[in-house]
Amino acid sequence: MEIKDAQVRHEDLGLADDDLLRMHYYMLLARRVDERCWILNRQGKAPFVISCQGQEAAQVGAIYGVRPGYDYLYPYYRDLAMILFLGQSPRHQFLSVMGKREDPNSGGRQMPGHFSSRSLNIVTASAPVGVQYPQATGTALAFKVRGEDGIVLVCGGEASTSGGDWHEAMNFAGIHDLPVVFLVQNNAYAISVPEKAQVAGSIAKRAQGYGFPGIEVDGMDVLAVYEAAREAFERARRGEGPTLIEAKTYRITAHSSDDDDRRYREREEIEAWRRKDPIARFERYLEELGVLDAEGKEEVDARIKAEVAEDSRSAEEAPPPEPGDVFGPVYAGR
Amino acid sequence: MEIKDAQVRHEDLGLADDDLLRMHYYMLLARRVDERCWILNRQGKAPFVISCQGQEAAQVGAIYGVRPGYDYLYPYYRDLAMILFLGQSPRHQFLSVMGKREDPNSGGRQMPGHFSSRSLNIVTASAPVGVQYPQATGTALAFKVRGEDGIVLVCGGEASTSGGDWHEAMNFAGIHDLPVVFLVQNNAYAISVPEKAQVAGSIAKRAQGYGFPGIEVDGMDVLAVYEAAREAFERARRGEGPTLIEAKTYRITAHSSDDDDRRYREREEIEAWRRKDPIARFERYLEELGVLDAEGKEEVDARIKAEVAEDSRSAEEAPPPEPGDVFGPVYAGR
Amino acid sequence: MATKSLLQAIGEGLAEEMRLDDTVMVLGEDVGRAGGVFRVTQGLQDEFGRDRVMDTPLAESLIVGAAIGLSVNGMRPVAEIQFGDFIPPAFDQIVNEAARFHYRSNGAWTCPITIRAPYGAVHGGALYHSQSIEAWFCNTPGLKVVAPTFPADAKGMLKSAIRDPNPVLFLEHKRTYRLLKEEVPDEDYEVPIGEAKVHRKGEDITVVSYGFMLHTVLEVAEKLSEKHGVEAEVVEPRTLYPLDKETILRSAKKTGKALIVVEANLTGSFSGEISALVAREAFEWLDAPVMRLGAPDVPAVAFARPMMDAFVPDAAKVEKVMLELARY
Amino acid sequence: MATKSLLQAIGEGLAEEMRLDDTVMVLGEDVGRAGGVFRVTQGLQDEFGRDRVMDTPLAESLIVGAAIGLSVNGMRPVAEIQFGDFIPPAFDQIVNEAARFHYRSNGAWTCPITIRAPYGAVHGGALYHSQSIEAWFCNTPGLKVVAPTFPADAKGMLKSAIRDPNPVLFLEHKRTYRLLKEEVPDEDYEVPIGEAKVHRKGEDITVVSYGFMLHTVLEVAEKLSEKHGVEAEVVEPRTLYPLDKETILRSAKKTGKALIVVEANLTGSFSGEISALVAREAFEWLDAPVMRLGAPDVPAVAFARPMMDAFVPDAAKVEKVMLELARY
Ligand SMILES: Cc1ncc(C[n+]2csc(CCOP(=O)(O)OP(=O)(O)O)c2C)c(N)n1
Ligand SMILES: Cc1ncc(C[n+]2csc(CCOP(=O)(O)OP(=O)(O)O)c2C)c(N)n1
Ligand SMILES: [Mg+2]
Ligand SMILES: [Mg+2]
Repeated sequence: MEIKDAQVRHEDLGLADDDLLRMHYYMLLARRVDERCWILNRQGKAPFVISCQGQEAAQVGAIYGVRPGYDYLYPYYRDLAMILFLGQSPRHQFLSVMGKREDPNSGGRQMPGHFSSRSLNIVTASAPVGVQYPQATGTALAFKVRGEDGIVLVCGGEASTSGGDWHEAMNFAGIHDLPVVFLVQNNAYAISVPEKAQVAGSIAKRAQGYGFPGIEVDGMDVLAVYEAAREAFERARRGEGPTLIEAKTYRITAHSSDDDDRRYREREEIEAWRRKDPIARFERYLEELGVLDAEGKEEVDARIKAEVAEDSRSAEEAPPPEPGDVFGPVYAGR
Repeated sequence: MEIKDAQVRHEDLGLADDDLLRMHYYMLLARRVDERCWILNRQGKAPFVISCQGQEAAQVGAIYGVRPGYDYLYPYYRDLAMILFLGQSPRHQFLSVMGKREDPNSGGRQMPGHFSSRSLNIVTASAPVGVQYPQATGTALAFKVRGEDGIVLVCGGEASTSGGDWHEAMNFAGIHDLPVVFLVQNNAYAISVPEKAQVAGSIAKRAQGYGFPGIEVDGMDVLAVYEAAREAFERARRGEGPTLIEAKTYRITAHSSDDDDRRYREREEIEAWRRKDPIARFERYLEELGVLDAEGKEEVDARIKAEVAEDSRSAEEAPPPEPGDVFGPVYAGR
Repeated sequence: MATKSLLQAIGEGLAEEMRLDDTVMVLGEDVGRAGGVFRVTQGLQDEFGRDRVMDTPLAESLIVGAAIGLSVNGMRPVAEIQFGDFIPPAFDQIVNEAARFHYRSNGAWTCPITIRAPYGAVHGGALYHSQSIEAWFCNTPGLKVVAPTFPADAKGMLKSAIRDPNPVLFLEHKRTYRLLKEEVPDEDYEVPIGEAKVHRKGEDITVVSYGFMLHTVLEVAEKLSEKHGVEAEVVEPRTLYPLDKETILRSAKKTGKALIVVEANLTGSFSGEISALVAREAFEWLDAPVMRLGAPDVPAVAFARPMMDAFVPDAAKVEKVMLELARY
Repeated sequence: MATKSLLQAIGEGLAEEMRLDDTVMVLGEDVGRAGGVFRVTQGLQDEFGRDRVMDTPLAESLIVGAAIGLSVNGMRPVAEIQFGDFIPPAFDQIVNEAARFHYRSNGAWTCPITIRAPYGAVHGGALYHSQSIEAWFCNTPGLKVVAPTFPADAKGMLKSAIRDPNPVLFLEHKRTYRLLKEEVPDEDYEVPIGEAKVHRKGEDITVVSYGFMLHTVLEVAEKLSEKHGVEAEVVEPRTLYPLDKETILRSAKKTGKALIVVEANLTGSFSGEISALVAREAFEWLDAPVMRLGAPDVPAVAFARPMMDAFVPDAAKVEKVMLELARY
């Protein structure tokens, strides 16, 4: 990211300094919440953690153009930064990783990372990879049928494109010019399986075959992702149909707290990617721009850390579900 | 098909006059067998017919480069011309449409068009559209793992690309450079659903996204299909991986004997396509080439018709299955 | 009140719900201009347009998945699976997704979709246009599975299904589509999900059945009454899941003898659940073992007529077992 | 003879079969360098190479479909589905394809594939890493479904499955992977598919169970013997489909009392079939109703521990029902 270019880009994109700071805030918040989850895991308080680390730029860049509670998000399990941006609090996340009764996603039923919020239009997510794509096209179709300008953002990792659901959804979205944006966060691994054993050709290039644009973007560059996503949303709102965005990024942590990634990847590779950390990179940029200096950075980080510590503490104190909670609600009443 | 060009092509392709006559024979044989099936249907002897009419050039052009009993074919229900070429007789087809015990595909268990022959490497086909594609990649993988030069040809209509199985197979074939050729016979309809409501973008173009060639070819031109398929087979045998061929063709009959296509398409459209009939077109070409004159045409047609009549008669006399046949064979013995 | 076939009753149910509620829409393969391969949706696209009666690509996971997504965003979709045999690609979207939306979100999200699927053996349908698919879906809390047999029930239950905030799998036996006509109310009405129906009162044996087999059972019941004085009580669950246990148990306790007749491959079919229920809850009342009759454990119905006829239990087989039970 | 865990026994079974037969190969997600998420396939890729131990894309229909295609062309693939909960996308390839190859081709084609799938509740697994999936597959003639619980059985049955010319779904309860070790023979041996095993002789009641629940049942059986002098005969089907009816019936007739304990959601689970079998065939011998115990009819196990513990029947619940049956 050359400052000169970036500055022009950032102005071109119509982003004010405040926008940049907001983007930075959510990226950093997500990182700190995520880190805290691993601590809770090591402390034996959170049985399972799955991370967003490394993907914060892709997530914040994309979600920034979404209208909370109007547009719909079909997130995947790493989309913590998006969820925080839309309005869930760190406390919500901690309630979820510790399986508390107040967990807003599922009341302690689902694993962490299976986000849900009816009021924020975050559609309840599950574990089977890829199922969200056909659903997202249906939600987009509803907007189209009613002539509304809502859009749908649907996310997954690169391996979520390997299953049939992704393809069926891409085809359907293309046929009906649906207002849906497919964001594939290609973080180079599916648990242990590297991209080359997962994806033939190129994900981004596949969009052409369905008759709509596919864009490969540097997923470590929040402004680049913002730009691609904003264009895609505008296109969708104009009724011109779907866009596929492949954000090239990297999974910095192991797949999850159950995974030992030393079995399948080199430490050097991770270190090399750590040097491209999207948050540090954006901070350098903000610093050079003069929008956020070292002091400001510390200030915001301190504020975030305090918020995170407080939310974690308060979530820890929250009660677990009752055994009887298991019995419902299985069916909705009429 | 300009004669000059065609002649050059035909020689370039290394096809002798005999090859051309053989191609013509199988196209016409398939047509006549198919027509006979409809008569049996009208006579109440065949409860169900599904046709190859209009697609004979695509089928014969493609299968001509396959080594029977060595390479594998995963056919779809319209691939009668391929099946006849590989070695099933018209009688076999009639046994199948009349649900006779000797039906070589299934012993009267399956609907007609669900081809199978262990000795000819025609893998038992079923009705769920698209399931053949992942299977075909597995069969191709076995060749690759053993270092053999066998190839797999797998077929379907354009709607068979809409389901997830097609995509999963394309991706897997691309990742491992499998010796498999995907032949999509795009005949413009899936029962009543026209191509534009079925396929976004272009089927042929999708192959690029998986990193291997995709070719759109005139499916009414047997030599064009032959050329594309032969190249694809050679590529596969050289270990260079898969090819997708989209043969543009047209379904001349209704979807099946259960379908009334007046509900959803214009008679004029069919008439326009009938004028592009692949057999008549190839015959004009052969005539202009001097390979097959009017007399020769009549002779071969008469021979085919006699064969068809005889096989139909003999199949009619064949016994139906016994009720007890229903009970097995459910499991193979060790 | 006019008489209608099952097929007509379902088609009318759809049309009426679409007239009453703008959010109701139909999607599936060939449901548009062609009006469906069985003509259930005939005329709907003309009346409601292409947006509300939509031909989808040949992709069952997409059909159900899109229906889920539509329901999430204010619509009440009715998805058609052309043949029950082709529902497996949608299995994940049905059992892992639609059925779980409510529970997994702790009640925040609902998934009001209806999935229509014709099932069952027909002549010429062969292995892949004939299967009884209900057992695949009757171990899935969160999903409702209904299988009405008669026209008036089907229309009323379709309305209930569409208005239900939960996903409902609506099974239609193909061989019953045009089998008979009966009076179907003209006014708007619902037949509730979860209630069985006693078709015929009797003191001697209880027979539980649905779909095409129910017709055979009812026919045989009349014959047994005339020929042998055996009075069979015939119970149709109408909803398979969740099951109306009370009605079945009340009858089984009364007669002390129960038989379940299904068209599915017997082993592992839903008949086992019904049998287990009766054997457990009505044990003290039973004068005979709970019996079952179904198709043999072979993949499915064959194309050739002699094999098909040997597969589906016919009146003779049903009569034999009913008599065996009555005489036990 | 060394003692081994279920996980080790299965891993060794795979390695031995691959050594014995060049056509045996393993494919699935993360089975290669990572050795599987449960480490069952650890070391296999090092020994047999990438061609025979292949990481597939995340595509279950492809995994099973490719396995079918491999088997058609001379190979004996063992496909791993990472979690049973993710088998639905492969449902079509399993029930409509693999299971039908032999019958639909009138015996011309066989489909010798093995599909391994870990299933069952574990702490922290939550709704989608916990399901009991067997009911989905036990109404499918042409398929075999096995669910061994103990290490030596598992290894011997895996060998049988791989050598079987039919498709075999091989279920492994995750919670039993490392639960205990037992002696596992060093020499090549098979445990036949289709044979149940009597784990404990007893005269008072018969309990049929498998998977993690079997361990609970065996534990409770000992306790009942000591505390109450109740002797339970415990039968493990090992193969669910086709079921070894004789062994189950022999025991039920002997004790006159039968209970089936499963971890699946009770209604519509395979326990219904076993119950129906006993209620029908052992009726004259029964002194009590055939009882069943399973998980409540709610989607699946929850993440939070209190809910998980309320879901899976625990020793107290099992004991209560076993005693109720014994005292009936
Ligand atoms: C249908 C299905 N199969 C397998 C799994 C197990 N699984 C969970 S995450 C994962 C890898 C996903 O990789 P990717 O889509 O690249 O996302 P990432 O975790 O890298 O962000 C697998 C195999 C699953 N959840 N769903
Ligand atoms: C999975 C599945 N869904 C639906 C069907 C019903 N069906 C049979 S053929 C067909 C249309 C197929 O169209 P296409 O692939 O273009 O082949 P064509 O018949 O045009 O040659 C449909 C919908 C099926 N057989 N399988
Ligand atoms: Mg990834
Ligand atoms: Mg077509």
